[in-house]
Amino acid sequence: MKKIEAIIRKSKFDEVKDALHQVQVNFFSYWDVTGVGNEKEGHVYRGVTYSTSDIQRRYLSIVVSDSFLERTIDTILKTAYTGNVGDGKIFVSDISETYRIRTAEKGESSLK
Amino acid sequence: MKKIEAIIRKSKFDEVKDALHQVQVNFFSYWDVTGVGNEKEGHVYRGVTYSTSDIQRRYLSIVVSDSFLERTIDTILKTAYTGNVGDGKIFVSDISETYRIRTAEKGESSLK
Amino acid sequence: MKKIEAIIRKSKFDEVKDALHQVQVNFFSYWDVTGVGNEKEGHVYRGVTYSTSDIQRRYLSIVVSDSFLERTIDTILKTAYTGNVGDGKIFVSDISETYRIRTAEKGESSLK
Amino acid sequence: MENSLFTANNIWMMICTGLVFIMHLGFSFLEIGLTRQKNTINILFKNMFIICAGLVLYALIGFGLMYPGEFNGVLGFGGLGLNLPGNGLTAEYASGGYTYWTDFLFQGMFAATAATIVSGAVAERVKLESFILFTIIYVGLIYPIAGSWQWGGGFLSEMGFYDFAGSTLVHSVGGWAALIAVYLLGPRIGKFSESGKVGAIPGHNLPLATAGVLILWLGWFGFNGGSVLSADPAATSLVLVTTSLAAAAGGISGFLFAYIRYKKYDLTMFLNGVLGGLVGITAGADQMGITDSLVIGLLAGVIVVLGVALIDKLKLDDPVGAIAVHLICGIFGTLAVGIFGAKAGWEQFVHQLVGVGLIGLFCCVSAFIILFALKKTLGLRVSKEEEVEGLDLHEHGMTAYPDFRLD
Amino acid sequence: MENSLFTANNIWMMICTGLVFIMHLGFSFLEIGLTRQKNTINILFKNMFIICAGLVLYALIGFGLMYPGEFNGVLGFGGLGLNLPGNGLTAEYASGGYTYWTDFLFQGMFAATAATIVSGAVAERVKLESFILFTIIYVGLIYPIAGSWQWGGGFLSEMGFYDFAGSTLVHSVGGWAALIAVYLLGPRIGKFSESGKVGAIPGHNLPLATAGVLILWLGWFGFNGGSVLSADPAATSLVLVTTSLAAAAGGISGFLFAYIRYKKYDLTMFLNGVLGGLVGITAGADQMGITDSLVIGLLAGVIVVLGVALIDKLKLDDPVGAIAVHLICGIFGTLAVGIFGAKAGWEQFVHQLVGVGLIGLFCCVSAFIILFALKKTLGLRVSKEEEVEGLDLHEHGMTAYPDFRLD
Amino acid sequence: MENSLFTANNIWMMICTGLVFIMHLGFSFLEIGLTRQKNTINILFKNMFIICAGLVLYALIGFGLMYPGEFNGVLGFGGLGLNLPGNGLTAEYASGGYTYWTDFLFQGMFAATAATIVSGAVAERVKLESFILFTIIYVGLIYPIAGSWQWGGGFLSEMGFYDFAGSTLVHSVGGWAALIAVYLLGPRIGKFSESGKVGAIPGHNLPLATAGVLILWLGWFGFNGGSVLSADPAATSLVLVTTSLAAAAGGISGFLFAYIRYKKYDLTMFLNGVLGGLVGITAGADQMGITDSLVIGLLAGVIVVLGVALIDKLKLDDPVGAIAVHLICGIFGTLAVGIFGAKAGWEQFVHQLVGVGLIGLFCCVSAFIILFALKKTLGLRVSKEEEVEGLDLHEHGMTAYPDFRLD
Ligand SMILES: Nc1ncnc2c1ncn2[C@@H]1O[C@H](COP(=O)(O)OP(=O)(O)O)[C@@H](O)[C@H]1O
Ligand SMILES: Nc1ncnc2c1ncn2[C@@H]1O[C@H](COP(=O)(O)OP(=O)(O)O)[C@@H](O)[C@H]1O
Ligand SMILES: Nc1ncnc2c1ncn2[C@@H]1O[C@H](COP(=O)(O)OP(=O)(O)O)[C@@H](O)[C@H]1O
Repeated sequence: MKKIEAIIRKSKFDEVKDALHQVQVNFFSYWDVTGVGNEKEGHVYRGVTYSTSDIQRRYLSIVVSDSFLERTIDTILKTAYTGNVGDGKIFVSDISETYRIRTAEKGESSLK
Repeated sequence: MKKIEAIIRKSKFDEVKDALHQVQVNFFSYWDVTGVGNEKEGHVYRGVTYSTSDIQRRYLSIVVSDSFLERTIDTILKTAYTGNVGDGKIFVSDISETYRIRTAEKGESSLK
Repeated sequence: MKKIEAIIRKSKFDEVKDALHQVQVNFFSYWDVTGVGNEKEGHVYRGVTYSTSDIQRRYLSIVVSDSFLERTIDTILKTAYTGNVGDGKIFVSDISETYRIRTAEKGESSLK
Repeated sequence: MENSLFTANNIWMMICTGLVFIMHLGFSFLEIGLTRQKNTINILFKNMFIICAGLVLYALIGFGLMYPGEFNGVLGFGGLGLNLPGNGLTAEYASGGYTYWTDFLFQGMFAATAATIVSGAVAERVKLESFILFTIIYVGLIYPIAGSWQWGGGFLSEMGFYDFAGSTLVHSVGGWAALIAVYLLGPRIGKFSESGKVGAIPGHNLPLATAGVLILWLGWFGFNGGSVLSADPAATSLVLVTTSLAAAAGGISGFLFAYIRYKKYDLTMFLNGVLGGLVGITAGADQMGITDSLVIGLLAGVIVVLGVALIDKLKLDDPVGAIAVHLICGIFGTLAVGIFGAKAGWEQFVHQLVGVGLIGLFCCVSAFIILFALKKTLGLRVSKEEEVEGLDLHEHGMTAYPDFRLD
Repeated sequence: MENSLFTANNIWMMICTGLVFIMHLGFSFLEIGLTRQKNTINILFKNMFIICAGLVLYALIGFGLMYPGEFNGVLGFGGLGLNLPGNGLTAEYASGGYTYWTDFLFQGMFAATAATIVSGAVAERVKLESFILFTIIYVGLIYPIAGSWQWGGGFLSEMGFYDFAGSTLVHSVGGWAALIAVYLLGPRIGKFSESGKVGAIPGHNLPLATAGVLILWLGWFGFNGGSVLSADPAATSLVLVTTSLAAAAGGISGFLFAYIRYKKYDLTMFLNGVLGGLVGITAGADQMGITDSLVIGLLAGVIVVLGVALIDKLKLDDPVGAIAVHLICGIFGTLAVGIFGAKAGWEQFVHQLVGVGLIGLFCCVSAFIILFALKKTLGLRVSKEEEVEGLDLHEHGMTAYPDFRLD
Repeated sequence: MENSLFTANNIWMMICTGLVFIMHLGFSFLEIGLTRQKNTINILFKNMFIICAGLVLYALIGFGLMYPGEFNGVLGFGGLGLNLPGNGLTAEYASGGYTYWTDFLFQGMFAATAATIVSGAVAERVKLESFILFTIIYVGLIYPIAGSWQWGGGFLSEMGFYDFAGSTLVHSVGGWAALIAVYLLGPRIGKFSESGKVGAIPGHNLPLATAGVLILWLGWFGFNGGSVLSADPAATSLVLVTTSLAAAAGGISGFLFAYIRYKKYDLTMFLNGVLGGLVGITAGADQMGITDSLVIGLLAGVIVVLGVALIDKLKLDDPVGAIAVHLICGIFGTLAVGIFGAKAGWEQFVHQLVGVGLIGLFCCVSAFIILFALKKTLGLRVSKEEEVEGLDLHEHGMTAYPDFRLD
């Protein structure tokens, strides 16, 4: 099983979520993070203009069985894309075990 | 060393935390996330009733030495349980190295 | 590639961030979490004094190529340090693949 | 008239002026509370603009347009700026009710309200510059002209139309423009799904929305209480009672009716019910008895719930419910003067109907012309990208709670 | 009386009515600020309900119960609804202080306050329907009957009991019910650990709580200032001064005393101190001199800090400190009339004691009967699951800040 | 004078007192809104302290210092505490404008304002105890002495200086101390980078900051309207109009000028512009015509934007813009009395200049002495660690939104 962590634009979230549902990826968790990267955002506050690379992003954590890996990544790559600096990243890592608390099921079946 | 990520009901958090303390798991971090899953929650807003599967969850990230793995998982499985859809998940993955910043200790001793 | 997760004092964040920039670690994501650990914080509320080990921390998630690992950890160990209980932890784990959404690049090049 | 009575009257009118002023805080809270966080700065900016520009415009031209003195009943102009009449500071000016300055300021505070109503309805997608231009024209010209027909002594008042404090002249004037604007703008992304399902786009701060409603209720003491145009104890105190009872009844029937329909205690419908009751009583606040006010409030509470559902069904997207509250309840309240209370009667009802219709026609046509012209030139709506990312960052380079952190 | 003085008096009373009204915003802010976010909608809903239902009930029966005219001194009824007396709109009605309508509305705003006090104490665990029923009975019947004993000209006023603006008749009436309710409800989960340790359950918005206290202080200008029942310059201005100085002194002694005890500058105790001072001065606001007010405030600030600790020690869980503020300081303020100021004296003190005791007995017994009956039928308390997950989602299907995001 | 006029006047003055009181809520909202969340409790605590201690101190010594009766024009003392004169409650006391009690309370509410201004400027780094001591001395002694020179009938008023409601006597008195304090304290960590670049430290709650400005605007109705010292219809209503138009014009020019400079619609500059307009009109609110007020407002809006930039350039760190708003616009407003309106003229201008200079000298010197002494003893500034972690946790053991959660 794999964990896919995707850091995307907040404004792309709804699209990504809908697209994931299309490919039967119906389970994940997300939260908002601040991303530091290449993109800069212009601000003004009480007469000081400044630009910051600390930009709001949404962080998706999706644990999938190996067979779902590719479609999940493809879907995110496609729908989170704008082509502008700041589209975000996807990180993949291994998960050694998973449990569903409700049933105490282990392994792939706990992800369905 | 292992990282245990548990996504649980917010309402179960206090119980889980107390139970973890019982089994000497005294160190972890947590934050709130939105979970997308099987459970649905009914809402109403300005005359529109809707149900959403975006539900508030609490995300626990616990890094333990291997010998603590089992009891931690057992404890969570037991105390986060209600039996209803939406009890959450536990994910286990490997941690290759850990440091305690205060002492620059490495490895298992940094987790005590 | 490695994922470095650092849980540090909020008050140390600006220093850590600046120092990371010094060593060319310009990309990461962060968010605020509650940490449970050794440190205790004194509070008072409506006449009840209490101390809690639930303390606000900042969580940094930094994915780097292996060659950056050491300097990133060293920098954090140095700048997040105060010597008092509660300085936080660093966890290192493996990342099997990374993508840059904007370019669909894979692997190390997606981290630059 | 004795100086002391003149002084007392003028005090009351100044207090009412202050109360109507603070309604702008109420509207601001209500609007930001019911909308998403990413557009909060934009809404606050619009509201600050409305109150500031509204007052200045009313001083420059609005007051002269609305109270032109002797005129043909349709369009007159008393002159640019504020021209203190010889007796403007004496009891002669307005039967001892207030001075010329008080008169201007009280009316000026009203003027801005009409634009505020629109502001809520177009929130989260309107282009700031276009809204600013619309506000200038609508508050500077349309509102005072409509007002002159009745309160300026124009043809509607000649005819026998009655609108005590502005169910039609303020609330519907704003409400019609809101309707046109919402129609021309189209719904926010996500409000109606492709399959036609109505979505909910919850706001970000219901405590502030609730505070807004309580502040508006207080403000209505001045809005209606000041419309007595003196501190006459019998009239003012009656008006405060009818206003409060209608608000209370509206809230109760609003939440109960929503409970029956949706099986939940919906706070937002409670709030809308209160506002519906307030708008509904406004046209006849001085003509109603206790039972009348309660009935008007109860009906308004139900109407507002149905109205919100209707607007949704028409695929119009009104984030704060301005059309249901201000337009629909405004019409209901105006007609209610012909149905309940001291003026009830068939003839009065017809007058009310004519007034509602003519004002509606004038407002719709002029709002359409202004907004359509803006749509074809500057554009009315922000880009899709800006809408999704939020107007705050794009237009203002600022977010509403930049340093907010969780503990 | 001249019309101009009548008008001025009535203006003052209408303003005071508005100020008492806005206290409901103050209470709402205070209550939600000191409680957890997951119950915010529920508290706002209850507060909106209280003010709306309170006014309607007071119009239907409360006013008639509280001011029955000639009666036996214990229970009378002036009739259903509002019945404008012949002279109700003239200076004759109330020695020129106000009209009948103003009278009703001012008193109606007071009525709702008693229930609001309870609302804070039972927050975060009370069942909405049960609270609604309790409110209806308590505000509709109990409060006006208790009020009639003193302000309606009943036996307490005959005896010589003195309660200027309601330390007992409003604050304690609410406070006693809060005490009974808190006792019957039991503490929130987590407030007292099994080992008996007192836990802290911090609220979610202290800025709004602070705003609430400042708004309440302003509202008290109307609460106490209006209780003069005319705009008499000497009396009203004295009352505003004693009220403000007691509030100020209460805040200072509250925070200092808390600092001594807890070694921290506790904002919540500062706020409670201010409220304690306000409640404490209320019974004798027109009878006190400058020094008296300062002393009453200073004592109230200390009392409130001790009171909060005492309630905790008794294992009673009062999330916002309503019992310490309204009941304990209300009793203290009422007794203070016999100790400080113009009426000080042993005899007066005894009268005060009797008044406090009888009202307390009546309120406790009736609150107990109502609440116990509700407990045995509908149930008073939400399920454990609902309490843990929050009342907002369960009863209202809505959260307080649905779209709140971090920047 | 007839009793009815006396009553009406006194009502107006009491209302104005309430309005000035609620300015403290406005200031609190503004200050916390524009500062970081981690210092919110601290700022609220300071504000609560200021209003409470301000009132008590003013009762104990301030009122006697500020209005000593006959005195040498520089320093007098009317006696400790409040000593009701024989005619204090009659129309004789103040030409029928108000009673002695109203007088005290109205002036007392003003007194606290000066310290509040400082509070904003020193926010996020000042040591609580030091600030408390500073407040006690500055509000207890310096403010009333400066006030006595003009409003107490001292040498400035003899000379012909004019300051209607306190552009200098309140706002600059606060502003000068803010300047000295900011200078002695040094900037917050992060405000100016080592390379000298000016950083932005955004606040945490702009909706509350905006609400604060609207509440302050409302409060200014009392601040300026009450400075007429009676309810004279002509004067009070003019003052409300000039005040509102200057505020509106200030907001508009503020945001437009900021837009030209920074290419963004900066809400914070809109807010500062409104406040600049309000402070600017305050010295001559009763002397200006419509055009004068608009011009003063427009200029103040520009001045405030330039002022904020100037303070930044001087490497002074004023988190809420208090110096630009209260000091710079206060000076401008005072001088404007010699340039615009009924009193315009070279001689008046010189008087204004002298008044500004002397008050400035006195305030700077005394603020410097107090603050420097505090710096050398208790210390003015919190430790670096405390500043970084936030004053709330360290001084108060409490955070502002402890239970805030995201949905
Ligand atoms: N190495 C990394 N570790 C963690 N998060 C990262 C990393 N690199 C980028 N991010 C996240 O991705 C976001 C987008 O990256 P950015 O460099 O701005 O754009 P792009 O990927 O298009 O070059 C950043 O704001 C940050 O949240
Ligand atoms: N594959 C996944 N990756 C990440 N989080 C998940 C995943 N599956 C479930 N979750 C989290 O677990 C929560 C509970 O899951 P849900 O499907 O509602 O209930 P159950 O586990 O009882 O079937 C979800 O809201 C989500 O936060
Ligand atoms: N095993 C762990 N898993 C996850 N987070 C941890 C773990 N141990 C510590 N932390 C985080 O590190 C923070 C600091 O740890 P603490 O024990 O207080 O201090 P120290 O590391 O100096 O002994 C904690 O608040 C918590 O957020």
